[in-house]
Amino acid sequence: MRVAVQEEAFDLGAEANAFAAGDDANGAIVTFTGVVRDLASGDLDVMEIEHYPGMTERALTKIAQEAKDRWSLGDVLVIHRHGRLAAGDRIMMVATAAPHRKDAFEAAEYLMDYLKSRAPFWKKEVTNTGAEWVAAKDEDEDALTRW
Amino acid sequence: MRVAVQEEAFDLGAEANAFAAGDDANGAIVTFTGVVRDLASGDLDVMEIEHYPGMTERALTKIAQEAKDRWSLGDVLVIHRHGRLAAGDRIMMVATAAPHRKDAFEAAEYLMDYLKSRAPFWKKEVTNTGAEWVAAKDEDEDALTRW
Amino acid sequence: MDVLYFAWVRERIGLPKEKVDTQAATVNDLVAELSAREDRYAAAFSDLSALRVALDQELSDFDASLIGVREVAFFPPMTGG
Amino acid sequence: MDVLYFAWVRERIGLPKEKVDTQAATVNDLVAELSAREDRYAAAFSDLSALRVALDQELSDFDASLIGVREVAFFPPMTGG
Repeated sequence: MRVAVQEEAFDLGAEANAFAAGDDANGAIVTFTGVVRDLASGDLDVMEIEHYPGMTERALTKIAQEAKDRWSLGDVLVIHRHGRLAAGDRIMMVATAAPHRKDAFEAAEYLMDYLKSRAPFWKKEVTNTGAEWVAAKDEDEDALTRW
Repeated sequence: MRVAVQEEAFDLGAEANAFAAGDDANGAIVTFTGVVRDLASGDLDVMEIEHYPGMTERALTKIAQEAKDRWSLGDVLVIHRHGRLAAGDRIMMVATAAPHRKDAFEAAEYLMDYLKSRAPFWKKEVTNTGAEWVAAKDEDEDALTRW
Repeated sequence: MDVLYFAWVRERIGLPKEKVDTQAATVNDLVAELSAREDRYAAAFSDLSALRVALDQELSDFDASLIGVREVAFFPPMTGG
Repeated sequence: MDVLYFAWVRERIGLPKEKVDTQAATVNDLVAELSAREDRYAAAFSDLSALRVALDQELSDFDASLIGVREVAFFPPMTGG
């Protein structure tokens, strides 16, 4: 299990290959990667991601551990960036390895749902007309009721 | 959308990076990778995968197209190998790119569920005591009722 | 008509593909015709619930018509992924 | 006690962190104390349903006790991922 909170970019392919190179008892590997979307208006200059150093690592580790306790998983990876990102940049990724695909998929979705609403990150969109904090979506909070 | 049926190994990391390099309207990228598991007994020599050339490509393309029709997806990738594989080798991968994570996850699970039971591949496990065709699991057929 | 066999069906019948001259109207008729030929066919087709059939590379059913069909394939349930 | 602010709470109050000497028994008491200080606090805390609180880096509630707590953080709902 690895949790990384970092400003630097990460290489999705290198991370996926390294993660999948583990234990051959795991027949199923799922990755989820979040990418900074350009706004509908197409004028996103930068996405700023603020976080709460200390609590962030603690919250992500707790979420990853809960996933490991709940599903039969061989391994879990969580990487989340903070700082300034541009459209197309990769914000974060999670990966799960499991003997069976259902566990790998469910655990990855669980990680994402909790990470969205329970890890202390805040996004701000900076455009040529100003800067705005991204509002939390009710649907993200509602997603937790599934688990 | 790309569907590949091939004997050669594929590079998960390179495929994931190339796939994720597309359109920045897609905020969510999901990959699933299937790995040849070693048997509990630990004596798998080789996994042989037979397929039905012609029908395989057709079936995978149909499944991928159905996923695109059903969810809001930017892109879909399906790669499936045939021939002889060893424990730890990557058998197949699917990838989905979507504006929203729910679509990317659901479509990837749909692809996997249909690919398991509707694409003409057959696995045979060769061990030091003989060779045996892998039996289809009821749970794989049952998984289709979800969709 | 081309008839193809895959996985253990291929092994039990002993060949991957053959040309069959038949007037069979449905897949079931073709199965009966082949099973009457030799024991290895009868053995392969003894439990149709363990088999799947594709007509011209599309999954189909044993009661489907063979009119216009050029390629029939018999195989066990698929185990890809 | 260290009090931290993040995102628009930080911007509205105008600082990321401060030391607060307080006898407040609960988070709600602390919020009332801070809000009474200056308008910028009152503005930031005007709608608690739009805020979250963490005590010693664990998510908590506004009616939680502050006994033994060294670090309180206020922030809007999280938007990671």
